[in-house]
Amino acid sequence: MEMKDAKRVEITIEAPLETRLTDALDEAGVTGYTILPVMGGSGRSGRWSREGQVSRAGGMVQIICIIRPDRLDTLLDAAFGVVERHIGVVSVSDCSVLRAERF
Amino acid sequence: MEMKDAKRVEITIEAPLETRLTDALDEAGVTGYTILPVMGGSGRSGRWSREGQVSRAGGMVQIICIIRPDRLDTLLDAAFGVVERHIGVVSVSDCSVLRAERF
Amino acid sequence: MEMKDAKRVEITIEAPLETRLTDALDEAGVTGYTILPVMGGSGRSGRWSREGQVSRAGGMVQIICIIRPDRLDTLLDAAFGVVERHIGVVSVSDCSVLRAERF
Amino acid sequence: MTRRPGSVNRSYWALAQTILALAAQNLLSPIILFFALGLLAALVRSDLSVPEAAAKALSIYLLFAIGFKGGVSVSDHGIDANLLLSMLAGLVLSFAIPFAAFGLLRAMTSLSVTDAAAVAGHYGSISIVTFVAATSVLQSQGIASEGYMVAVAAVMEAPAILSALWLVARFAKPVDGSDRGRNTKGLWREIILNGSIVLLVGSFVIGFLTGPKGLADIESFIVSPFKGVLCLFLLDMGLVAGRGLRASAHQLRPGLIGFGVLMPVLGSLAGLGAALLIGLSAGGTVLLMTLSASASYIAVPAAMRVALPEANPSIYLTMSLGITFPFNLTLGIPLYLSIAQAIGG
Amino acid sequence: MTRRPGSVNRSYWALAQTILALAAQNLLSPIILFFALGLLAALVRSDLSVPEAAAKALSIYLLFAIGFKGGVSVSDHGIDANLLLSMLAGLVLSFAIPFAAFGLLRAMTSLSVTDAAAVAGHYGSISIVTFVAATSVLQSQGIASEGYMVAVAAVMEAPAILSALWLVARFAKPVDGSDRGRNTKGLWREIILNGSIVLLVGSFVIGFLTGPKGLADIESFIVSPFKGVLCLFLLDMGLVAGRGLRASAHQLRPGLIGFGVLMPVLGSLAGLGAALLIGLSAGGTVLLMTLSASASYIAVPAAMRVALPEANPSIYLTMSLGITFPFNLTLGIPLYLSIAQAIGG
Amino acid sequence: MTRRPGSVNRSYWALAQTILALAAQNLLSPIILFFALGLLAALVRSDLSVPEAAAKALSIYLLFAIGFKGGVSVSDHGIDANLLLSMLAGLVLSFAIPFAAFGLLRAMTSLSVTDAAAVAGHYGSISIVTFVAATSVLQSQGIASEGYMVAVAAVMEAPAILSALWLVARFAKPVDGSDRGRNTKGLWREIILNGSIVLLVGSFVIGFLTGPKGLADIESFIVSPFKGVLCLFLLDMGLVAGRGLRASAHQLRPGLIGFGVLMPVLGSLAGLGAALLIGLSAGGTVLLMTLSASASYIAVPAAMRVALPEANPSIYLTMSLGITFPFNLTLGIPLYLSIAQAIGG
Ligand SMILES: Nc1ncnc2c1ncn2[C@@H]1O[C@H](COP(=O)(O)O)[C@@H](O)[C@H]1O
Ligand SMILES: Nc1ncnc2c1ncn2[C@@H]1O[C@H](COP(=O)(O)O)[C@@H](O)[C@H]1O
Ligand SMILES: Nc1ncnc2c1ncn2[C@@H]1O[C@H](COP(=O)(O)O)[C@@H](O)[C@H]1O
Ligand code: NA
Ligand code: NA
Ligand code: NA
Repeated sequence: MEMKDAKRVEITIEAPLETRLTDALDEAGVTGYTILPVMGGSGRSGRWSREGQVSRAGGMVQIICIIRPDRLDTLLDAAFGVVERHIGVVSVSDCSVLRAERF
Repeated sequence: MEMKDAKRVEITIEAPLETRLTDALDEAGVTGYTILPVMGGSGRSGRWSREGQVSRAGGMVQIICIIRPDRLDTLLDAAFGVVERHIGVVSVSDCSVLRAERF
Repeated sequence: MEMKDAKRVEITIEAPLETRLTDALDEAGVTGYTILPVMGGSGRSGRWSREGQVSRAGGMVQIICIIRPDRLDTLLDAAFGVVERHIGVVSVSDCSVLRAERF
Repeated sequence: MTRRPGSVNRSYWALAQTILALAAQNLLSPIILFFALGLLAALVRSDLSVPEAAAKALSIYLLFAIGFKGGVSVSDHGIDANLLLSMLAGLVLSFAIPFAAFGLLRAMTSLSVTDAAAVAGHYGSISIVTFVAATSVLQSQGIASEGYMVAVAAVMEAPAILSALWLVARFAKPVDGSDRGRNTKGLWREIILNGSIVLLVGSFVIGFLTGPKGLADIESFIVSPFKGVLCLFLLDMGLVAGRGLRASAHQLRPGLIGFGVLMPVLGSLAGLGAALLIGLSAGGTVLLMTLSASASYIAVPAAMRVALPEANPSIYLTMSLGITFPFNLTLGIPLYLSIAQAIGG
Repeated sequence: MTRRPGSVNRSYWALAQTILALAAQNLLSPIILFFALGLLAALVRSDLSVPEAAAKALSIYLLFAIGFKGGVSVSDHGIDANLLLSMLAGLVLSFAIPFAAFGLLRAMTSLSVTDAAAVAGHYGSISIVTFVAATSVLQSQGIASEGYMVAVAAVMEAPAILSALWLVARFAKPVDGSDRGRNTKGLWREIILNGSIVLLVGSFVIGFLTGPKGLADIESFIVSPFKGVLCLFLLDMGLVAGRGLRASAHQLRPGLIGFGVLMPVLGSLAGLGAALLIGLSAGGTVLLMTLSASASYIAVPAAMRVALPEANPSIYLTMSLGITFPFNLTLGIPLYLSIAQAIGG
Repeated sequence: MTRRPGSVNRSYWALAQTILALAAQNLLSPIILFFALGLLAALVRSDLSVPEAAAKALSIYLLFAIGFKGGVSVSDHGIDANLLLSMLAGLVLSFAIPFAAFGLLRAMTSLSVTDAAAVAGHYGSISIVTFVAATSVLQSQGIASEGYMVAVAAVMEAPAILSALWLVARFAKPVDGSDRGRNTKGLWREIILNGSIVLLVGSFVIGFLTGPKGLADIESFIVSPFKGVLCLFLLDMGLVAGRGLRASAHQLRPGLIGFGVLMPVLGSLAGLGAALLIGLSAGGTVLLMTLSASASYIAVPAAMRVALPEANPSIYLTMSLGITFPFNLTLGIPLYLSIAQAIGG
């Protein structure tokens, strides 16, 4: 099975910013990502859980983005513009992908 | 804490194929995996979101599989048979696991 | 973009133990984590799916924790105390994080 | 008695007026207005949305209620000699309509064989919400219909899928040699035991077994709040249709739009023919026309993703949900009702 | 008056006939039929499913409605002198039944001490849906019962867990020395403040405080649609039970199946004894029998996962949900009703 | 006629008595008791919870029902000359109240400019559930009100956000030079097309268009079960408020608590003034007072997270949901009703 190196970026971000982030990614030419629901968590702003929210004001989502290593910086710049002043976490790890021609 | 090297395979696949994929994994002797719901995403076939679906026709799930490195090829072969003609992403990364005797 | 090395710990654990695990993490001084819902899975105790549960007795959640490498052992010790006699999986991988001052 | 041309024109005119009056009345029903609200909200990109679990719960409610009431009505009026005939008609229509649709699509649009076959399959199958909307129009007009039409709806869900696959096997050029073995292992089991069909048929059977006494037990759950729930459901359908339209508007060539409006009318005429052959009541005729006119957006898309992954889902979903569903809901049903009444009268 | 053997036989015969007639009638109620539909759908591997959030919402509705109505009924009829006695009886039954169950399991099956204790704990606790089904049978037979039986149900949820843990501590050999400190920190708080108990008791208290006037306010939400909602809930229970049975069928040795049917009957007799001692009404007797006969599948499994993780969850869930729940629902409740009436008459 | 001081005292006393009697009656309504149950359950850390999807479905139901009924009532009574005036009043109140709130916060608490502005924005906007609770109190007292107050509620949702942003722009010192460009691109579109507003206004318009005939169609869905659904919704609100209080109790300095109780009363007086100017009915006056008194916990927090991320969400959510919401629900509404009646009488 032929595999190719890639980067896996995982961004945990407040739900009200989801569209802003995905729009920023699209603009930067990053059109592949997957959004996972988040049930709860904890951070410097304390613990929270999705079932304890009236609104989704405090809810979060996780956006996973597999990308060619040479495009990583573009992605991070775009993401950082949105995440900067907001709570949230951005982590990057190495991975390899099947069907590399798609990335 | 004793840890052992392993591979983490992350497969994002269309929901109607979930059972086919897990059956294929089972057949290949891969019996450990975790299935995460996916809220939405974007790829070559455009953006989609779970709340914009009547049916789950276009919905996706993410299957995470931690496996011994020497079993990786078996897994990828089994997965590729199902994913091949379908939309979806397969990525692999290195990890290490606690309680290695279970894998 | 300045990044810093970190560890990404992924713990898949039975839902009734979620609070015990997060309490143990808090006690160990690990206050940053994200909880993802799990839809189903398979392991030594068989296949299960969230929609096939009356109670959440058998449901699982996934806890993701990004942490400074030097704090990994503290985290694993705390987690292991809870996970030990229970079903569940703990895996660790390398990653790097933006805004490292937050970790 | 001979009719002069003028009188024919006048009667066409009267028919058109009836249709328009019916359509206007229909368009002002809460059901349609909530669909329109959803559509609009999605088109202006409001973040209004119905949670997936709630939408699924609503559709479980609809299938449960409509199946049960159908079963009770059959147990009440006795099994009609026409029951089997109607189910047979549904089977034939579901098998046959995709062929007409495929021909039309190849003529009117530039879709590939695979995409055309996939779209065609959707039009042979049915939309249960369109069916429900039609029963609700019949009800408000005081027109009775055969209770077993629900069972006919269930019968029509799946056969069209087979026709679509046959069309591909017959007309599509193999992309690469080894690719011919389609991923249809277990597909038939999945389609026939698909949740919607099982719930609809199961509720129908339970309604039949428990009869009016069973209905009395759960009437205030499945009868009185029904229309209100339907409003919420159509709000969600509007949202989904609108989002689909927004995302796929660029694929909507005039040919496709034309097909999405023409095909249901042709389908309804096929249904009309079958209904006349069997001798259904006016209400039953409208329902069979509506079933034939409607296009699937649940069972068939899921089956297509498995069996025909190379077909583009945004084409068939947009056609079925974005064009044909709103057309049937707003203009189609009043049209079919007027035709049935004109013929029946 | 002395009875000749023949007359005894004849009266047994009459009792059997009553039970069968009741069971037949029960089996044709929509509630049971929807359970059967769910079971069947799961067994043939249909993808029919009720979203988790919807199933949870249904159970919130049931607890809310049943608790509130119980409270209103107590406020209506006044606090019975028997209230406290019945709660005490419930407490004792919940503590005691696991011991009988444990003995029986060790005799009839080859389960380990830990697994046997875990299963036993389930049978001391209760299933609120079985309770609801029994009240609905009573209602359709026009038999009154004490409103506070809801409170007794709440009391019986938890004590059995303690018995199960005690059985393990007493009979299980320590696997390894350090392992003895069970993970029970905070467990009691969790069990007693578990969502189901809080909602049931809270709604009961609110129903009691607001009385018939409060009921009038929300009657058309919690009374009239109740049975219909129950049908949907049992459809889901059938699906879950069926999936459980399919996944764990290989573990169902005859001994386990026998236990799953015998134990509820024994439990019901214990409940009968207590009811006779206290002097409950016929309806209350049936409900206490049903509570004693039923097995938990919500509170106890969750507690066992925390406190007895080495016990195999698929055994206790399959026993409770796959065997005993359907047994009680279909044959058990009519049986307990017949017995209560035979004794009471 | 001159009044002696004693008589004034006596009439104050009578007013206080009325308020207390109303409050007591209000406190024993199922709605309030279920809120209290949720609050209590959260405070004792029960795991009782309403699934997110179910909570969202409940709020869709409320907006749908309240909007539709408002629209029907306007279509029934005709468009009042006061409609536009009331909407204008709502607009002005929503813009103005944050300034008063900001001043008060800076005087009473040590919140930063940004936090104070964010909190102030919440008090200019409204809580639809508080509004619903007030209509339900009016109803049980047999007091009529203007149907279009629903539209006024919709108008008051958003303007306060603008005031909050203006306050920050005016009074906050730039943290770092480049930081001034707020993330407000597309924010206005989002706020105005936010799901709650679209659904509320849309349902209002549909209710208006279909009138009493439309209402008759869906009455048994949106009228009779309404109060019961409201109980469940308030149970969930109680749970959420309680969890918020538990998590953020340490931030609740006396000044903040005082503000959370004082501000709604001041707001209600502003609403009273506006209502008297326009000449609203007693019921309409109570509703405008309640709207002015209530604080947002849906639309505004979401907007603040986008536009003022440096403001601490746990402060504004706790104030709005943990202090002001319960205050209005329990004591506020009876107080506003008594005042309106004392002035009106
Ligand atoms: N170290 C971490 N690992 C994983 N998730 C985190 C971490 N820190 C924060 N998060 C997530 O980000 C959210 C906001 O974090 P914070 O801004 O620190 O309050 C938390 O609720 C978590 O869901
Ligand atoms: N680069 C990527 N990173 C993460 N997820 C992706 C990526 N590309 C595609 N996906 C996921 O796979 C789905 C289908 O992708 P595609 O086949 O490219 O349309 C998308 O909707 C995403 O959920
Ligand atoms: N190798 C694996 N990779 C990913 N998830 C796993 C793996 N093994 C077990 N799991 C998850 O952990 C749960 C319990 O596993 P087990 O204790 O082996 O039954 C499963 O249901 C899966 O969700
Ligand atoms: Na059709
Ligand atoms: Na029991
Ligand atoms: Na306000």
